[in-house]
Amino acid sequence: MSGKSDELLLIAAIARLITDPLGHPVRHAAVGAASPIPAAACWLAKMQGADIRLSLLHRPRGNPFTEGTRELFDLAGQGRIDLFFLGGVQIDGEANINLIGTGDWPGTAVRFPGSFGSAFMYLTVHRTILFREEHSPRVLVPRVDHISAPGTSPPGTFRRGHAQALVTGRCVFRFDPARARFALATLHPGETREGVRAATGFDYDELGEIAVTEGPTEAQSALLAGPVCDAMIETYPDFCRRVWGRGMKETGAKEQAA
Amino acid sequence: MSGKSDELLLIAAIARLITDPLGHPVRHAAVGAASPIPAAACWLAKMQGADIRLSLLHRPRGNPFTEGTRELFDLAGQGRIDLFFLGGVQIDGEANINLIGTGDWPGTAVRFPGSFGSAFMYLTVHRTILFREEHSPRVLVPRVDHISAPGTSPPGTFRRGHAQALVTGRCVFRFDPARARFALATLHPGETREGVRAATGFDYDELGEIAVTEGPTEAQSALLAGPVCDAMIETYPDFCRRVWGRGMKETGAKEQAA
Amino acid sequence: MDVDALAALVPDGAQLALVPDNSLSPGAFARALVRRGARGLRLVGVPVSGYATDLLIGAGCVAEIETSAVTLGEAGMAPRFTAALAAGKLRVTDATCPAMHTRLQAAEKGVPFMPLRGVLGSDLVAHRPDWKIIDNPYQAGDPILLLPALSPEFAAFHAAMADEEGNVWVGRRRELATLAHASQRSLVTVERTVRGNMLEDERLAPGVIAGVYVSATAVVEHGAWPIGLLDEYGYDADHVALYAKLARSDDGFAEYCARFVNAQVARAAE
Amino acid sequence: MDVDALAALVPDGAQLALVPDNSLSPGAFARALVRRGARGLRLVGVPVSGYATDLLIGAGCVAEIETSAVTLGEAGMAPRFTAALAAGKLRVTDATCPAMHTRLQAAEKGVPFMPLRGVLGSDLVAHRPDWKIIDNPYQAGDPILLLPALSPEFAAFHAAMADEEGNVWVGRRRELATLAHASQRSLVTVERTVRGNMLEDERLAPGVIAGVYVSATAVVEHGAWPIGLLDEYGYDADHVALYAKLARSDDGFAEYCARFVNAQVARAAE
Repeated sequence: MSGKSDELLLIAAIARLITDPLGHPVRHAAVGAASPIPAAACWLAKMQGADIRLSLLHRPRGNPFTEGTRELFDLAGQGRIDLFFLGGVQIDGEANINLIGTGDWPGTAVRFPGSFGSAFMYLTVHRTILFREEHSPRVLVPRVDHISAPGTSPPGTFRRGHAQALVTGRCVFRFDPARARFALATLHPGETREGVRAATGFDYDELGEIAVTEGPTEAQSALLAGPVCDAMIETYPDFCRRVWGRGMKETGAKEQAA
Repeated sequence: MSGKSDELLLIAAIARLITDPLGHPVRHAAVGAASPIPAAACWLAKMQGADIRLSLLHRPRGNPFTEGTRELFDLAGQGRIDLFFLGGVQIDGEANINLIGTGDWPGTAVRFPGSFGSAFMYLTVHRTILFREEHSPRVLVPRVDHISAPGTSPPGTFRRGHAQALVTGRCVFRFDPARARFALATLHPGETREGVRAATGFDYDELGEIAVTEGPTEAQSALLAGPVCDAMIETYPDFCRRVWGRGMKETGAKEQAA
Repeated sequence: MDVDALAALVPDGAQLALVPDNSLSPGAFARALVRRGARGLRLVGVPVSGYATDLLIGAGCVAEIETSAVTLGEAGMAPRFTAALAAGKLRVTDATCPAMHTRLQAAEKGVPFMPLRGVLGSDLVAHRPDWKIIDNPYQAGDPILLLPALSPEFAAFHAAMADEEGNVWVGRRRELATLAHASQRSLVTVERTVRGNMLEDERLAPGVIAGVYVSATAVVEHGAWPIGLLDEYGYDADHVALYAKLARSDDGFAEYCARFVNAQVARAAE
Repeated sequence: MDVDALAALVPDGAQLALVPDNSLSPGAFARALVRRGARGLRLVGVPVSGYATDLLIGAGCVAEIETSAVTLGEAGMAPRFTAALAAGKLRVTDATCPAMHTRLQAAEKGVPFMPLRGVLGSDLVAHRPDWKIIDNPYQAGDPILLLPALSPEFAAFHAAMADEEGNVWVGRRRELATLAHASQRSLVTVERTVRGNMLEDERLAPGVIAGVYVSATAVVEHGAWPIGLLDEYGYDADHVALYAKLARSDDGFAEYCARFVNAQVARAAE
């Protein structure tokens, strides 16, 4: 799936997970770099009235921290970050994530940037939403080649939270940490149970009827195109232009380059 | 002893210890609150040309730190503080110091303010000069009632430095950490070996001839009354007025009080 | 919210961290706690404390204190602290300054303990069952002190400014950021409020403690007094000397409270 | 001192800590290191690194790196890092961001180790013999990670200002203070110099790193470029995208160096 309607669907699906009243309440959500869809989902939840503090790690100016990412990690260590987003080069059926690479350590087949703060945040934050648009057997694997951050931890290991869900370009999976297992929650429009099963390298549950992932309501669409886009345009100019046709690319103050 | 000539003598004596080429070189000296004599000695050494960075902990404005005393302690932890000054309600012959009080813990007979950072600084700073004007058997005791900070440490215990000397109103003692014992170094003008022995509660060595503590030279006196006083007047207005007859008492910007 | 409302947020028996007299100590807030008649407070000096602590002890607000010292600086000993201890009315747990900082830093990072060099050989260790000595796991035969994290129930200090987002500006006093990060609730008096969001201003941001760490603020002009506030007003040494003199006796302390703490007078003064 | 003289202070084989592309990374300094032909550098990403690191790796300056990631952000993967690793020309020691911060904080405090929550169960632990798991001395049955202190031989970053006392102003980027505190030598390029002592100015002081931690400075206008500098100039996304495109091949990387790194061109650009 690709295109702007898909992105809006993903934003709406994630916003719904954020405001899900069954989980740990989200008072403070942090969003890493290069994550415009999760950021938009957080803004949407906030613009809908949820009392959420948003910390966008890589705002070029006016970011909320005075000690850089150390402050984010300290906040998480204190238990003050309720929600974080993680992706993965590979994600397996036990919600382990791999940001290192494939092949032998440290990624001799394909090397990716590295683990960032995942090994810490996944255990110290109250809720994590896993997000990876590519939904294919090479991403969603039976077992990750390397565990950057574990999906579950043995009893006695300090851990505040787990994956709440995994959102992909095809569906939403819920995660049950007690069973270390995903269950299909909703299928994005046009997707089938069989198609998702075929595209997923790990086993998971399908319990009863599977609903279709709902896109944004009319009110949500208006919020997204208006105040959400306004809030995001400085940090994610390319995204805002592509999805809402708004904004100019920030070029930086230095003109002599290239 | 009391009076301004005595204070100038003590300043000169401490400045001489600071610039003593035999010890760990002093590049960075820190001086705590309410210590105008050690501060003046550091300024004097600096004004005489020693390459010393001075950190005055309690300058009301423009102090050197942005993380308060934590930064001082971290500097010491890093090994970046070469010289510090400590006093003591009691000081014993093994250079243990007591800032807690006398009688049972935590000072049921006479209670003093507390240990401050002494327990840390005495072990992490390269050199400590002990300074206590009162030289009497009640201060210089055979064994302190409580050890705020130990004069020596057993082998294997992390420790960078020890007391270099103990300066009192009557004399200068040098300290030998290997033997955990003081030796009389110089007698202030007018003091005798016997008088000091009688006023000292702990045993110590007297090795050979004991010189008289030298007061400031003419050049030092000029530096003290001029640039040293200029540098100190904001932090220690009372002291500067008393010793050099300079400066007005800082009263604070709030007038409505009292 | 005024300073008395802010002080009302601290229940009897609460643990309250206070700062030294050179680090934006909240004088007006301490007087408001005395006015409200707080009882049983468990104070924490970070790493030491002074005027505010001695005043609270003198007014009978304090059951116990953990600190590296209580001092009035140039004005000398803290007389009500000393008197309460001698009278057996105050439980004191002694520490050393960097240990207090370290305990807060452990809480700031969300770890159960942190190590600290030095201190071994001090009698402090023997009186602190919560301090542990272990063998350095990185070097056998190297004993090192561990200190448990401390997350005070409340912290209070005085800042120069608050903005519309609940951020406060403490300038170079960045150690207060660690205190706010470590504490469960931070109550901050401020000299004034400003418009907007100070974290959006790159010149102000370095001295800001973000609103996420601030539970409540109250505007009190000269709220640090008799303590100083950066370059805005100086430490009022005359007043602290007067306090030190009066507080030597019960009667003198009562006179001090009547003149400087009781509601009417304090209103006029603050 | 100019930036090339500053780069000359880093000997071949030195350990050099670099910062992320959103944290005053020293672009001009990295290009000067390439010009001087540095070899065998042991880089440390605090906690990750980007353009400067990829450039140094591409130019053959780097033997090994410890980092939590190497990334060009929106411009994608770091192509020379990936290529060098695939070619077996670079030794990589993987970490996780808060572990890098923690190792520096341990060095800042002068302790041999610090604990960190989380991380247990990550394969990182198995590949880090210098990371130890112990049983929490404060709670049996609670395993916790210990990390050894790291005191980099050199750190480099770009600040907005230096003053006559050798202090530098990094604004809200206070994490650089920890880096400077922890490092043995800090080399700082600055946009400009100012008169006086910034630590005497209560408005500037909170964003200052004191000269005691700064070994040397050099003035380079636009010294962060293509990285941004607070509110003074933005991150040059177009240029980093151009770098990412050219650096996909050896020839393209050589072209990039010829256009943007070699002495003459660099002079004009900087």
